[in-house]
Amino acid sequence: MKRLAGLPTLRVNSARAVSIEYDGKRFHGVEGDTVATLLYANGTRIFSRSLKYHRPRGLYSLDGQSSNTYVDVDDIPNVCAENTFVGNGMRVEPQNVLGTPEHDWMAFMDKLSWAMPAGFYYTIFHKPARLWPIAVRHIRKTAGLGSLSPDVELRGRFDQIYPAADVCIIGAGPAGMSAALAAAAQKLRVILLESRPWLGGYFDYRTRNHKPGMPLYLRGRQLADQLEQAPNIRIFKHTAVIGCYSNNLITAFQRGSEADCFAERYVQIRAESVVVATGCIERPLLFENNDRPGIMQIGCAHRLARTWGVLAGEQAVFSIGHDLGIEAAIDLHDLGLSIACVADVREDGCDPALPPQLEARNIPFYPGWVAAKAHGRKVLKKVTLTNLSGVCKQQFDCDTLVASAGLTPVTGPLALAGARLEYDAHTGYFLPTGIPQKMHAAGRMLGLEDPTAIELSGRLAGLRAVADCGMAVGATISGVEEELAKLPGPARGSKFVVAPVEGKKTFVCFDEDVTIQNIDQAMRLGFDVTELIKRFTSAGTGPGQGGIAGHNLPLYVALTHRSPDLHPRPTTVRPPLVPTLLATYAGTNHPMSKRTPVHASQVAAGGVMERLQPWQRARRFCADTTARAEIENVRTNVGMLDASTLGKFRIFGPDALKALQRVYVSDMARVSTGRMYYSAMCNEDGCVIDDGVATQIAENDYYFTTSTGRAGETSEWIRYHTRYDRWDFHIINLTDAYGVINLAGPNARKVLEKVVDGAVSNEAFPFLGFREFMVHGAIPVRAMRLGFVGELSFELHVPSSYMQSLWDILEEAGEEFAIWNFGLEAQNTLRLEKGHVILGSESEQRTTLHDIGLGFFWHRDKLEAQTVGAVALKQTENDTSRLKLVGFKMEEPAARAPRDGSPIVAERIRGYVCTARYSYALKEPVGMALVEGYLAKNATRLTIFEDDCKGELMKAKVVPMPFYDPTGKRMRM
Amino acid sequence: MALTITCPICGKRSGYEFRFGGEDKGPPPQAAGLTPAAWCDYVHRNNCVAGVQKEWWCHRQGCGTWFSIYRDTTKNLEVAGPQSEDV
Amino acid sequence: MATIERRSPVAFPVRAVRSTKIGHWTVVQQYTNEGEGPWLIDLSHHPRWDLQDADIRRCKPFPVNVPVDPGTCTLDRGLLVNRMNRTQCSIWHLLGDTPQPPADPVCTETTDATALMALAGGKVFAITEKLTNLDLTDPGPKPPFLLQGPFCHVACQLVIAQRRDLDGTLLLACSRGYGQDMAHAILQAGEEFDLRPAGEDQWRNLLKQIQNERSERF
Amino acid sequence: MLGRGKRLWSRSKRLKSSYDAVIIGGGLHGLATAYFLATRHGMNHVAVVEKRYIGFGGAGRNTAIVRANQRTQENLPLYKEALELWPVLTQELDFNLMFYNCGNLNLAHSEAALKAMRLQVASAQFHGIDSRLIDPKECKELVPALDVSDRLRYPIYGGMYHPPGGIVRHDAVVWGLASGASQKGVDIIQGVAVTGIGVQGGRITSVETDHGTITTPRVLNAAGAYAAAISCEMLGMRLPISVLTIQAMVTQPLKPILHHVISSGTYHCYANQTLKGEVATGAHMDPWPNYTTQCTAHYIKHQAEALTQLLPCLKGVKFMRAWAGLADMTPDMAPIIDGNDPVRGYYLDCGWGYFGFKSCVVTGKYLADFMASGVCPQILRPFTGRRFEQHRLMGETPALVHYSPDN
Repeated sequence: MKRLAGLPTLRVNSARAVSIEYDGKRFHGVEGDTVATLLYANGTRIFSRSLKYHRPRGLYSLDGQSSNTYVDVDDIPNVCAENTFVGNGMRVEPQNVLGTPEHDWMAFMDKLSWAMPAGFYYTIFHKPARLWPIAVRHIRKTAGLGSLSPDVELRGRFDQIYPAADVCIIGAGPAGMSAALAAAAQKLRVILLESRPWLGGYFDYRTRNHKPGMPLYLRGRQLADQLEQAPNIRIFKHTAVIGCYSNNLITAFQRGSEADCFAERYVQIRAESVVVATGCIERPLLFENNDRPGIMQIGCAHRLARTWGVLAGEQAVFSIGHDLGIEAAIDLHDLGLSIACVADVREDGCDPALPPQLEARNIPFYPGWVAAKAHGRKVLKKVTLTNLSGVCKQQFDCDTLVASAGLTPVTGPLALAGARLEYDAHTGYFLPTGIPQKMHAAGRMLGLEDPTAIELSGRLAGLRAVADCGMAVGATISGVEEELAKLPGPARGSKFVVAPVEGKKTFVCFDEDVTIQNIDQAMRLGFDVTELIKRFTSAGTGPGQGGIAGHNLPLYVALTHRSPDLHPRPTTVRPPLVPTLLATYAGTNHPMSKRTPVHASQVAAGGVMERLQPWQRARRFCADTTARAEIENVRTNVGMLDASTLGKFRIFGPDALKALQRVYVSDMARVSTGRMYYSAMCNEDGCVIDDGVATQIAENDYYFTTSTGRAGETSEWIRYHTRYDRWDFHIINLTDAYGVINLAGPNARKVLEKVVDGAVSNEAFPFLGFREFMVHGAIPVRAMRLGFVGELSFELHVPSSYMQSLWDILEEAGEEFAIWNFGLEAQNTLRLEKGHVILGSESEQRTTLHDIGLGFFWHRDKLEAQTVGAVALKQTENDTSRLKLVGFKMEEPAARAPRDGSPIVAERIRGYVCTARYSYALKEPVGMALVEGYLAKNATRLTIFEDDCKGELMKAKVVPMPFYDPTGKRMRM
Repeated sequence: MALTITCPICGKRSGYEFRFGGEDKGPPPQAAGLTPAAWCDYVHRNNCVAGVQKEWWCHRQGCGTWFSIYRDTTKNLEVAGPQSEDV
Repeated sequence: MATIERRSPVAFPVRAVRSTKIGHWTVVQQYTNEGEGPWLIDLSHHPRWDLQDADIRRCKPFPVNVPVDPGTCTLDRGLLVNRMNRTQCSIWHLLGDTPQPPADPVCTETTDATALMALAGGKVFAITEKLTNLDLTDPGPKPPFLLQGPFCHVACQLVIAQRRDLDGTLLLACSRGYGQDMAHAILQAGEEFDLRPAGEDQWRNLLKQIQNERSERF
Repeated sequence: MLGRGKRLWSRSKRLKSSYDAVIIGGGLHGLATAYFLATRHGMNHVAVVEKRYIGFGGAGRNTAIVRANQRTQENLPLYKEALELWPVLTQELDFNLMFYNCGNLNLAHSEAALKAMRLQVASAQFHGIDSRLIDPKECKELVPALDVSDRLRYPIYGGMYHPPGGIVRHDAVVWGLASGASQKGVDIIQGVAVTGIGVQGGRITSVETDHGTITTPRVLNAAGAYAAAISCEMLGMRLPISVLTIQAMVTQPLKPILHHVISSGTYHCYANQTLKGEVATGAHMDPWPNYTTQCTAHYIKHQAEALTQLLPCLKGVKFMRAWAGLADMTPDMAPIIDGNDPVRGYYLDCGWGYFGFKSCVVTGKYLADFMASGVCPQILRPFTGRRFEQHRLMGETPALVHYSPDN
């Protein structure tokens, strides 16, 4: 097809050719083509088949308001051909067809539409019951548009940006551009978002005069130039607004050009004030077969010619309801399109200057006429026009029907932000009311049509946004308001018209193949709320969302009701306003995890790492998943564990002790210098949430530890539970400041004494002692003698930057004993043998301190401390029906250990196994379980129901804990 | 919806920087003689106000301060209150 | 024999040209191909403290003043003091020497609690806007000022030390454990602006600039 | 044929002056209870009073997932029966509820999560419910789009596969139950708001509405997210509930790619493909109470981050629509079902959080028993609201509770 050349409005570069592969054939176009314009220029009329009836569908709006032109591009389905620029080498395929869009074997579905009334799927396939599981498989296959391969990878880089702004303007048409210039003049930070790749909006393609000698497109470019020169305006072109939230949070995404280093990027802006100048889209005309390829909206036909240099067809009929239609007819005629006639649904009210221009070109003009039926099996052949009463009819041959009922404002951003939409009889628009504070609407969306008034309304909104930012522009605002009042206000819109139709295929929603007959059916069944009709018929729930159905559905429903108290109510607008790739939302999605100071050496030592909340930790270092060698090394020799993730805190100040008394169940007044003190924290339900050790560093100055999971929340927790007290204390989270090495095993002392400057004998540094040492005279170490794994062990807290050196020094010192790493799995078994609990493992949400047998830590006498959880601990202390923690061994020592999490049953579930492992030290399995109180007595049999056990229960018996070294002499040696 | 919360230290920020700390129910009742029902009432039960309520928030991703604000739960917007406190 | 070394949580994937020893730290003075900026500089070896007191303005562990309002900072003799809230400051020593740690118990040494990095040069704030929704270019507060909030999802202290449009110097402190991933995320975000790791030499120059700028202003 | 059919439910907004029972809330639980009162107990002098329109709340906003792999034995039998009821009810109502029995796959991303699943799986098996642990390879076989490599931030350690679960068309359940109840004489009154509840001598006497007073000896508060506020305002009964906003979204329709419901606690994400081909996915909640049903920019982004980690091919798919509903959360993630305590004739069915859909018909069935007889059926007894003061949290969530009941 020949391209129109030399038009000043063109946005393509005819000098540079591009090509794509479509359906296996190569097609050529020019730089600046979208997939849709390139294919259209090459003669493609049927782009796809519809979802339900497989009706042929073609180019309709050029703005992606329906799935009509959805194609598969480079294995990515559901790509809208209308707003996807051609890249060289693109491979485009049609989708949702069995065959080709031209010859689709599923086309017979269109003949079956009588069998598919609204909601038909609720009434069939369920009788007999066995039919449904078979039917469902076929339904799934026929549903859906494009298909996606499970291993397809989307190419390109996806990024995000959070630019800061004072004023954010949505839409760079004449109103938006004027608003931006007004705000920028006050030195504010302005952001302008425009969905098209260029500025200008609906000025951009029109040659009608703005002022004598100044066509609209030139005026648009003039404004654009001013904007590009303003230093404090950031312009985001090709950027679709997708969300608009309270407190002026705007989200959008920008498509990258070849010069950008992103394919698409997510844009999120929090602005002080927002101007919405999104203009209008056209509302579809309702008539029989209004979806036939060859039928398109005014802007589609006009922009196709003016922006891309493609004439829509050879012979066109216009059935329009707005002056833009007449203007387009005149312009397209002059560009070479033969026009059979122009029908205008309005009987009067068009610009009187326009009909004479039609007459001058011998184009018949039919005011008060409208398209009633489109003919042609696949593509348009002719059109029946009728007057509004349906009495007179006339047919016209054509290959193009420009059909448009009028305009409807793009109110999505305002509605998402909380504005209500009210029907306005004058404009025929759903106009926003109750617009949130610091948000303004401007331009054509208010019904303005005079170009000067549109620009001025933009300027006014821009100034109001300036005022929102606290600048005194009141006088200027009044001046502009007066000026605007003198210009023409909102124009009268065309009536809502449904052409007199005898047939059944008048589509309210293209994506879901919903006809006005379906709406009638739904209403007869009792669905009388537009929102419910939408759900029942699925009108407006397809890829274009409310774009096609949004205006006509509520008006049709109101019209059918003919009830005077019923206002047309549009359905709820939902984000995203434009379908948005998950890749774009996800952006770079940086993985952020925490590493301990010896992370690299743990990995180098063969550590199998796993995520533990934000941290990465080593689970084990040997291939054997039970970590036997690591366990035995600790029991018989000496091992080192990286325990740096433990929470570590300093708390000091006059009221520090009071704060500790509030959150710890024990009497923290007993915490002294040189010794470690173990205690636990409960929540208000008396359930254990944390345990750790504390020591006193100086007067009113304490150092304490928490479990890894609680490190991030402990400061908050203490402050929360003292929030009404106004106590004077200070907390510092030192979790990351110190690395922790647990040096454990009978040879631990022999290793440590080689490197520290102080005495580490049992007498000088006894169990539960706290000492500060220097290693090699340089590394300060806080050492604690604790016994979590049940052997002689030292927990060494060392400034994180020294941690790797200390680790290396200990490894070197331990070389003679073959010192070795151990990981979390080994630690888990070691502590299990000692009957030491890990919270979250031996406890659940509802487990109290009493339940895990640690009730004795609770000091009930410190009433004045108002310890968190004390009330609940008192109320539950004698409750024998609760789950209790017990130790168990298998009745047959040769049996294997039950798997963690297995329930304990006796008629019903009575508890579950928390942790169970084979104990290499005891040569039999041991475990801990939470069981109902009556099972907690020593020697009671526990029957364990493992998953997939096929009725074979495992038998265990309750035994006292600890299993290993019950007197604790090994950790005290 | 995009909640903002005004931290007394850091100013207006995205709501996601904060932790919600519950309806403001005042200091806990004295433990002595507290019935299970009265205890439960303080700890678990809420007014679930559809309207303005006073509540605690912590600027956990920022300065760490606990403070109270008033918020309209039907609009999810912070509103001006008689006074707010911080600790 | 194992040597005694202090290590930063941040390691850059480039070769060092020149390094010096400061205490037990090995500080890279210069990396290969540092470019013209923007730069990412690891300052984790610079000593830092936390200062907390109910009456914080009376505290003088160093001969510098505590800034009055939360969110404000003072930079005096290489010590940057950041007022965090009513009772707390962070203190960052930005010169190349090792000062005597204060004996005052209201101070806690926190050098190893955080990773500290400087992001400096052209288009710095074009990089940061890819990683945080905090408004670092708010024309209201005058540098240096402190913002506490999420940066790449992680709670950070951000000090805007100097700023001219999108250019400037930003200091960023996050939990030490996040240091490596944070550096990686920043370098990745800065790729399109030719962000490169730089050494302590570059930092010295920048600090001089910042201090000069401030003395001009006062 | 439906296309020419009669109204599914009565049009009337006119209230009678008295009813045997008034149900507040035209959601799933209210409609189901009304249906069973009428069909199983012959109590058809019942009004369902709905402020907006039926299915406005959680009933129309959930992502339609059904399953019976709860954690505790108090919940398991209830959800098991619920699953079995879908096909039965489809026949009984003569309305296709479109139960798509695709099975649910819940992913574990740590040893701890696997252990938690073991308890769930074994408990389910003990109750005769099909559920089993599978390894990453088997996960991949079920869901070829799944990334089971260690590139994942939280690699997949295994999964809990629960074949009897799936999805049900949620709107169909609303309309089917409304139609079924209406046919039996239940009045479904839309657009009428309850403004008060009358109590005399410790007994329910009436319900006040903005369209007049109804005398009744029985009231069921099944107002979903508004149940707690109604209870507090109209009867002074505070409940251990926090009302949070929960969001969901769908992608554009695709040919079948996900053949199971998949979910991941670690990624706060679940996804399934509807019969229309959309991938429906849900998120985490905004962790503060509010009654708005607005979406947030924060969570749609979060959801995309999570989904594209688990199912990388979905990067090339577009989100088309997001929406939000309200979840009435209790501290132990289990509902509150109560009656005659402390007010005779006052029944409460709330606190379902995000489990209200799965359970609606079975709860309605037993609640109807309860309301007709005045005696609480054994199966509902554990759900008493008194359990919180008795320190008997249900244990439906293994996680430790936070300091504020709202987290």
